[in-house]
Amino acid sequence: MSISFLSTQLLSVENLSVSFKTSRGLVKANENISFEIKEGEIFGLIGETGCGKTTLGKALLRLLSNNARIEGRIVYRGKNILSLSEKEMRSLRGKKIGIMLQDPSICFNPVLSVGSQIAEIYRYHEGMRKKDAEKKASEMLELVGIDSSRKSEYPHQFSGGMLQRIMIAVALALKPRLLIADEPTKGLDPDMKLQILEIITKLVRKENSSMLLITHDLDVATKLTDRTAVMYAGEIVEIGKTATVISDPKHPYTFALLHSLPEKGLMTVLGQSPSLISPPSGCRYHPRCSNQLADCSKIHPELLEHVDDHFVRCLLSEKNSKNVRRKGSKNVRREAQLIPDTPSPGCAEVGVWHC
Amino acid sequence: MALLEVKNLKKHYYSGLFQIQVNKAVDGVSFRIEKGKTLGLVGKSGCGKSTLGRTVLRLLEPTEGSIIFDGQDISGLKDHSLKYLGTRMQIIFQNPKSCLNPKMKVYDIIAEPLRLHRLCAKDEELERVKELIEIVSLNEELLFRYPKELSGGQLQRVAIARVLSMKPELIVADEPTSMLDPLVQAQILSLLKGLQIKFKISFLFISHDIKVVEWMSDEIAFMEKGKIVNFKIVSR
Amino acid sequence: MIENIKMAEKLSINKKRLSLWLSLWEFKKNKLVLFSILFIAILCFLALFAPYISPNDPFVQRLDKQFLSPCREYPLGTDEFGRCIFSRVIYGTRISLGIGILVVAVTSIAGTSIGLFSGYKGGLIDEILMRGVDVMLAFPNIILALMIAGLLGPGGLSVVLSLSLTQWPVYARLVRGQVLSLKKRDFVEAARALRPSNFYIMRKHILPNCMEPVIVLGTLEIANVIIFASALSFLGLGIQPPTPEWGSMLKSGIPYLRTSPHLCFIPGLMIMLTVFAFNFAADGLRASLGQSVKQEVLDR
Amino acid sequence: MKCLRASEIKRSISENDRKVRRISMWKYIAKRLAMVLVVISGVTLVSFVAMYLAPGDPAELIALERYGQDLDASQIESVREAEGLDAPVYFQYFIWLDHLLHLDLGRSIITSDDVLEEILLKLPATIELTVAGLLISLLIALPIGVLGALQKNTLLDNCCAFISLIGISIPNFWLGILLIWLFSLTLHIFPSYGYGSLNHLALPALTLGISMSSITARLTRASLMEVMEKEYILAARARGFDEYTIVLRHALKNALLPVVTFAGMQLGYLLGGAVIVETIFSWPGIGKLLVDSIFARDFSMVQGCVLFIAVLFSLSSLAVDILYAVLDPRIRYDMYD
Amino acid sequence: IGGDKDETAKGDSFGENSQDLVVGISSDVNNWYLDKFADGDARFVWSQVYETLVRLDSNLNITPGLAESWETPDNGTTWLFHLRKNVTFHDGTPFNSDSVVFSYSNKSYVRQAVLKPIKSVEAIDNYTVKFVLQKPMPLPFYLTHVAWPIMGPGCLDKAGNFVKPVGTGPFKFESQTKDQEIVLTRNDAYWGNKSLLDKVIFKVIPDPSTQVMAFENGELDMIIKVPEYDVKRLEAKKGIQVQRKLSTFTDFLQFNCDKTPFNDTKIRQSVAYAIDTNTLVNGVLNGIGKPAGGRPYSPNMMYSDPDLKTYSQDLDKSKALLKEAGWEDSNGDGILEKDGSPLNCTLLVSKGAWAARHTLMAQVVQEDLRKIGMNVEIQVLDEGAISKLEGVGNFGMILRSGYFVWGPYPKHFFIHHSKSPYSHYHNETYDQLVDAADSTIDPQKQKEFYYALQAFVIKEVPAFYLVHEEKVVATGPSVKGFVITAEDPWLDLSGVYLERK
Ligand SMILES: Nc1ncnc2c1ncn2[C@@H]1O[C@H](COP(=O)(O)OP(=O)(O)OP(=O)(O)O)[C@@H](O)[C@H]1O
Ligand SMILES: Nc1ncnc2c1ncn2[C@@H]1O[C@H](COP(=O)(O)OP(=O)(O)OP(=O)(O)O)[C@@H](O)[C@H]1O
Ligand SMILES: [Mg+2]
Ligand SMILES: [Mg+2]
Repeated sequence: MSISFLSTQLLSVENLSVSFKTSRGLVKANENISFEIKEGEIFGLIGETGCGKTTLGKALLRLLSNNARIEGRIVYRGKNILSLSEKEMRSLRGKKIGIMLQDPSICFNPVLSVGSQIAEIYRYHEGMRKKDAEKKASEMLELVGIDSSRKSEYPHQFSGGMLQRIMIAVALALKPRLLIADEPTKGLDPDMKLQILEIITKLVRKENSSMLLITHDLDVATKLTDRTAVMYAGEIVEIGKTATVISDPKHPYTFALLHSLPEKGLMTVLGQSPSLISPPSGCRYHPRCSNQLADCSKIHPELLEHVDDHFVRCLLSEKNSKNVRRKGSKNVRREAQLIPDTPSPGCAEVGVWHC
Repeated sequence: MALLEVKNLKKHYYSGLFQIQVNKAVDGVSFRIEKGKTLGLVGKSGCGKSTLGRTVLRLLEPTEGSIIFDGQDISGLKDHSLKYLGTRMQIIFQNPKSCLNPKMKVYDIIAEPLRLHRLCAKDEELERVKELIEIVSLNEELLFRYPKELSGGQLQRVAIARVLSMKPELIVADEPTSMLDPLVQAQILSLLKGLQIKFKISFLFISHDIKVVEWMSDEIAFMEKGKIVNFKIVSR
Repeated sequence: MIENIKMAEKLSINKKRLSLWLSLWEFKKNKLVLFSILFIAILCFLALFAPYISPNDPFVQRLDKQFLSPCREYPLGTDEFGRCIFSRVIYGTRISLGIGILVVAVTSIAGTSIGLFSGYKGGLIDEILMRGVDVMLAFPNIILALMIAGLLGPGGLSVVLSLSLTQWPVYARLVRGQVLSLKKRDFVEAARALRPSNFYIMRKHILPNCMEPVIVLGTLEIANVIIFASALSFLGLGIQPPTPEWGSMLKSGIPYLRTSPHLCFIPGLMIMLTVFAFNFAADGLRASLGQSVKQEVLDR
Repeated sequence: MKCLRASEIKRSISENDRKVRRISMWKYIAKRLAMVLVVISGVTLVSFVAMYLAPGDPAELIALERYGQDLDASQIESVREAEGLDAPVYFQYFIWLDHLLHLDLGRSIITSDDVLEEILLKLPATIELTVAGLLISLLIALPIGVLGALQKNTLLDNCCAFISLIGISIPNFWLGILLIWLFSLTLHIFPSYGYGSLNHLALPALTLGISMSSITARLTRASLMEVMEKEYILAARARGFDEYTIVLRHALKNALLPVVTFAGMQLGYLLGGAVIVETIFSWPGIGKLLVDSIFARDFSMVQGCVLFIAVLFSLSSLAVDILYAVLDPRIRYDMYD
Repeated sequence: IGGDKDETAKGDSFGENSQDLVVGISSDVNNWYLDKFADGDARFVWSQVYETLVRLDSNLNITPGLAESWETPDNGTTWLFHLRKNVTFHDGTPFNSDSVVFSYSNKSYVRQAVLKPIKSVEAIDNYTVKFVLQKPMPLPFYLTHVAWPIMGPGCLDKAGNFVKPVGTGPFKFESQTKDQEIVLTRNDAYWGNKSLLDKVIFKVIPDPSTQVMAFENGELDMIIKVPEYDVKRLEAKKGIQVQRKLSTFTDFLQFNCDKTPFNDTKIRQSVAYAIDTNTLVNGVLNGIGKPAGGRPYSPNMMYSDPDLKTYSQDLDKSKALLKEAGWEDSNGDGILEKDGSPLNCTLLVSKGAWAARHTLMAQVVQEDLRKIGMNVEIQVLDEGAISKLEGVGNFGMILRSGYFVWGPYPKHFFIHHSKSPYSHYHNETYDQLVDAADSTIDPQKQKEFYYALQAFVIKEVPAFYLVHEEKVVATGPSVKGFVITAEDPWLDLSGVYLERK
């Protein structure tokens, strides 16, 4: 897929940290996350179970449970989402940013028909009359390949794949600028997986919207995304153009992840994913890393630019690489230049990022 | 001679008020597994893979057909005469979270077969368990934890250790890695492979991921709607 | 168990975990639950040492000292026969707790066994037993107990019998439900692959996993049984006067409600507090065992 | 293109699905009905056995009733023969069942009134009481429960939870007496006994309603809280709806479903509670009839009352189950499997 | 609120100055016909609707009722009653000797159970009836009982089934709601003084304390059996009138003289010495009633011996008697034993509201007997259940009041007769005395017999008599002109009227 439309940035996340207060301690689900999504871009987020992907996705819309604490900034078109009022937030959710939550079978209200759950969105947000809203809902269903005659059926009457598609219809009902899709293909058989992804990308590309695709399926990430971030234990360890990250992973974890597949030789990495309550000191991956240095257990590496637009959080690559740039510092600089609410397609900064 | 030979095995589920609705979950399946070899079993969800696995182990009563294990037809044996099979054929499940008794500590889980079948003296038990936990490369520290305090990969290792304690000849592995992350999957798969070589265990390896099966097996059976439609020898 | 701990020590593992006691220990976070457990402990203490604690003989009548208000000699005053209400209330603890614990012990053991057996066996036996349970539960809570107590005639034994006969199905149903879902779990299948006896599986793998709700239900049932028993006594079908039972004390106080309401208030308050303590304890247990209140309500 | 084809295949599958659902709905109802019939026949058996085990020779009792005080053995024997009381037990049971099917519950041993007639005479009072109790309990419970769930873990919620736990712990006989003491003896607002006007209904219905409301409130709270934790509420929030819409449209209906089921069970509580409340307030209903008959050792009346109440209860739970099946689209038909 | 209250009690149709009296009773009228004994509080209602041939005045003297006069030509075997003329039943049919014959026909309960010695009842002419008996008997006393009054033949339909109550009394039956209320209206054709009331409404409230509450709340105008413990308080209340009068009833402990331990006279005597009837009355009964100390007859009863030597509490004597009888506390638990079995017994008490005080008295008795080492278990049962246990002799003691009491006439001793199924007491001397007393009508001789019987009862104690009951009626502020009568079954409402504010 081409990256030709990429231009202005739509959303940028700056030093985002999320922690959950639990009885066992503070779960630091996200720490110091920084990345940005540009208009029309499909951004992938990969990582193993429990590394904080869903948390990040929900944090973008402030949908986390009460025990969560969010720090940092999430800037959507110049507005910091974290400082918006509830009311402003509501006008953002669904309308500007849509989200597909992880498990479609529990994300629909079981006692309302799917049609009415879609129509409801139009009635609530656009004040449509019942009839119009329902017509609109039927259209949406058809768009995702579900026969509109089934709109009066209830969620439990649909299979997982169909629900996933209905979820797409819901999330895209108001044509949001950004779609957050949390593991849209989990638990589906390969056929269905393809269908779903096809529909999503088609619709997203058609509207020239952006998408944050959360997945742990490397295949999917490879095929669909423009840029990818790899997460490990609450941190982003590598971020860059998908093609580069996949073909030339700089972080040992990314490398292991890519080579753990049977067809790639089933490389094994020892050890468990670390606890988020008390993560390992230094580099979080160091206990499992095969080529660790002496400093790895002491120094916590920063996310540094390795080559163009390819950031890695690893001491090894820090050493090997010459033109190292810190990601955080850049953000600070750009923040001052942002003009609120005005999308600026020709912003010079972007050029720096994506030439 | 093959360790396990299955001939025309059928397993039908009957349901409904008068038990007349039939679900032919396994409908005439034949295959054989040599000692120390792996037969992979792939197929879509609901095609009867798990049912086949369990029937082979005689955890389910076969409707028809014969299961010849080490030269003896076990398809018609009564429950009590199956007892000797307890140590010889075993099963590993898909979901590591549900296959261990949440009320037992890891130590007891692993030691249970030893005690039940009196496989070792009481005072050797601890040694044996430690040995086993080392084989699956887990820390001894985990022995006195409850399953809910372990991660999925660790749990699956515990399950494997438990099964190994009996030194089985045949293990039915029912999608042992489908719930796990790629990294952990790789760990478990290579562990299984290593064990197979070390202990000469035969596997019936069930999965719906053809790539995984290809990596694991010597031969692959493709299943569709209760029947095996194709065999494929894996060349390496 | 001890063996294990020893081994754990050998392995230099400090973390010893005793699941239930540990979760009981978590109560200390919740002061009210702690308080209710303290209250139950006090009640048990009162029941055990009633003769030493009570200032007066609960049976001795002083017809010249009727309806006294609380005073030094009679901390809670006297009743219509000049008996010491405080002493009677303390002795009443024995009866209420005794009946509660006895009935719950009997019914929980019987009900659990039946539920376990029925759920594990399945088939026709299960069907028959469960229809029996349905039939028992088709009688609204106290009605069948009333009928049985009526047939047996008043008295302590008939209270215990009638409540035991009517309360076991609750456990049976609860346990059976648990067993049915446990039976499908992989670890039971895994245990079956070891080919032990059915009894072994039931004892070792199924029973321990359905104990938690049974313990919660049991605590709750103590509360229920205490209410039912005192209701039977209140209606005149349970413990008979002059035995100091709270329900019957309450009943015999009604005629004096206008002039000496404490005759009614005190035993009623005792019932309420006791029942409250058990309900609260059950709540705490449930919370620390991670069950939902909804389940409890539906279990009742 | 590809996805459309696949969806067509899926569609035909789900057509089938729908049919299955419709059939299984009826199947479910039929199954429940059959079950209730089984339960009811079990109930009759229990009642019969209880009566059979009751002390006293039924033949003698009937003879006493027929011939008066001075009986001789031959009179008793003739009654025994005429009434079939010399037949084997199971035979007697079938005779009795036959009578039951003809709505003949026999006659009172003491007053020789027709048992069913007597019960039907008392039924309106009991219904009046229980319906009023149910209404009061819902009126108290729903707001408290909803408030508690929405203000989760605030002081207000804790207070509500505490009060409703106390409410569960109050024995209703004590509550009744407290209410009499307060409203009747001290404040002189409501009469303490009797039947007829709304004023008379007030205290008994309050007693029943208050003691019932705590459980309902707890259930409502727990249920709504559980629903509010559900992913679909989060999903609704993600669609940008406000809390008001979310609670009213998305949460409440789900939360109230178990409350509805419970309403069926509540009838059991209400009927059980009615026994005590009716006794305290001299309310001329079935509960009081039952207690009076127990004391009069009028076992045929006791049997009649208990049987009637149990059957009423079974039928009402059937009705509730069916209602539930209609209300909840995802009803689990295998609920009793 | 006050106005509201009145309305709730009396319904909306009641005007300011209505003459509708609301009376609380504790049990409903379950039958209105002579075929069964109208037990419980039915007698209060019956006495408004039905009348007897002979009546008692408020001091228990025999006075004419529907019979103007009577005579016995042969010392008690034949009795002639001359009936009152110009009396009509409520349905308009005239009262005459046929209706008397109708009422005492063979089918009626009274003929079968109580008036067995009656050979025949004949109408001599329209207003004269002749009763022929098997043995001499003071028949007029028997006929005072309101449970066997004169009923009009209109009670029955042609097939002989009961339709409605038809009597001659001052009130007519209007309606009945089962277990709730009975409404009577004034009989304007009454032969005597017509009532000043329009209606009498009997409200059925089984529980005595509920009755008192209702009365105090103004829901009732009159309660007939005020519980002893409420009397003082009601007396002190403004506007409320409480009238008390010694009745003919005596509460007693009836022993089962057939079974251990009470088959031993010494045990019965020791019980008599153990119980303090004075404290019983002054303690739990609030001073209502007279301590009997074993005296079987209430002082206002005929032939009651004023000089009878009664018991007073003497625990030493009581214990000595027990010791003599061989009961001793051998294991130190406070309960006596003999031959290894402890001194246990049951005490049956009626649950009925008829005598709420009995449950209280029973507990005092129980406690008194505990002091001498006797373990008493109280069983509160319905009257019917008690009768059954009594019949088969499955009891130790029964606490009850007034059996076979007809006004002042001392028929009561019959219950210890060996033919009767009550005390299970067998003593030939006693039987002979009772029979003899029952078949004389010579007052002097009767007196001798009854005096002897009283002394006998004191000595042998087939039952221990506790308290002579006092009848207590409370009337509300608006009730005027009510005068209490001694005879219990009668509720005399003549002269009563209401003045509502
Ligand atoms: N509400 C919460 N309270 C406490 N901890 C939480 C909460 N939500 C998530 N966590 C914890 O935060 C960590 C990250 O969870 P998250 O759901 O974001 O992982 P994930 O990467 O989406 O995993 P998966 O691939 O399984 O969906 C986990 O360790 C989880 O236990
Ligand atoms: N206990 C049972 N009773 C009735 N039918 C059953 C039972 N267990 C399984 N089946 C049915 O048998 C068929 C085969 O099920 P099975 O679990 O063997 O499939 P599977 O290939 O293992 O699927 P998956 O990949 O989802 O595990 C299915 O249609 C299933 O519904
Ligand atoms: Mg996730
Ligand atoms: Mg399977």
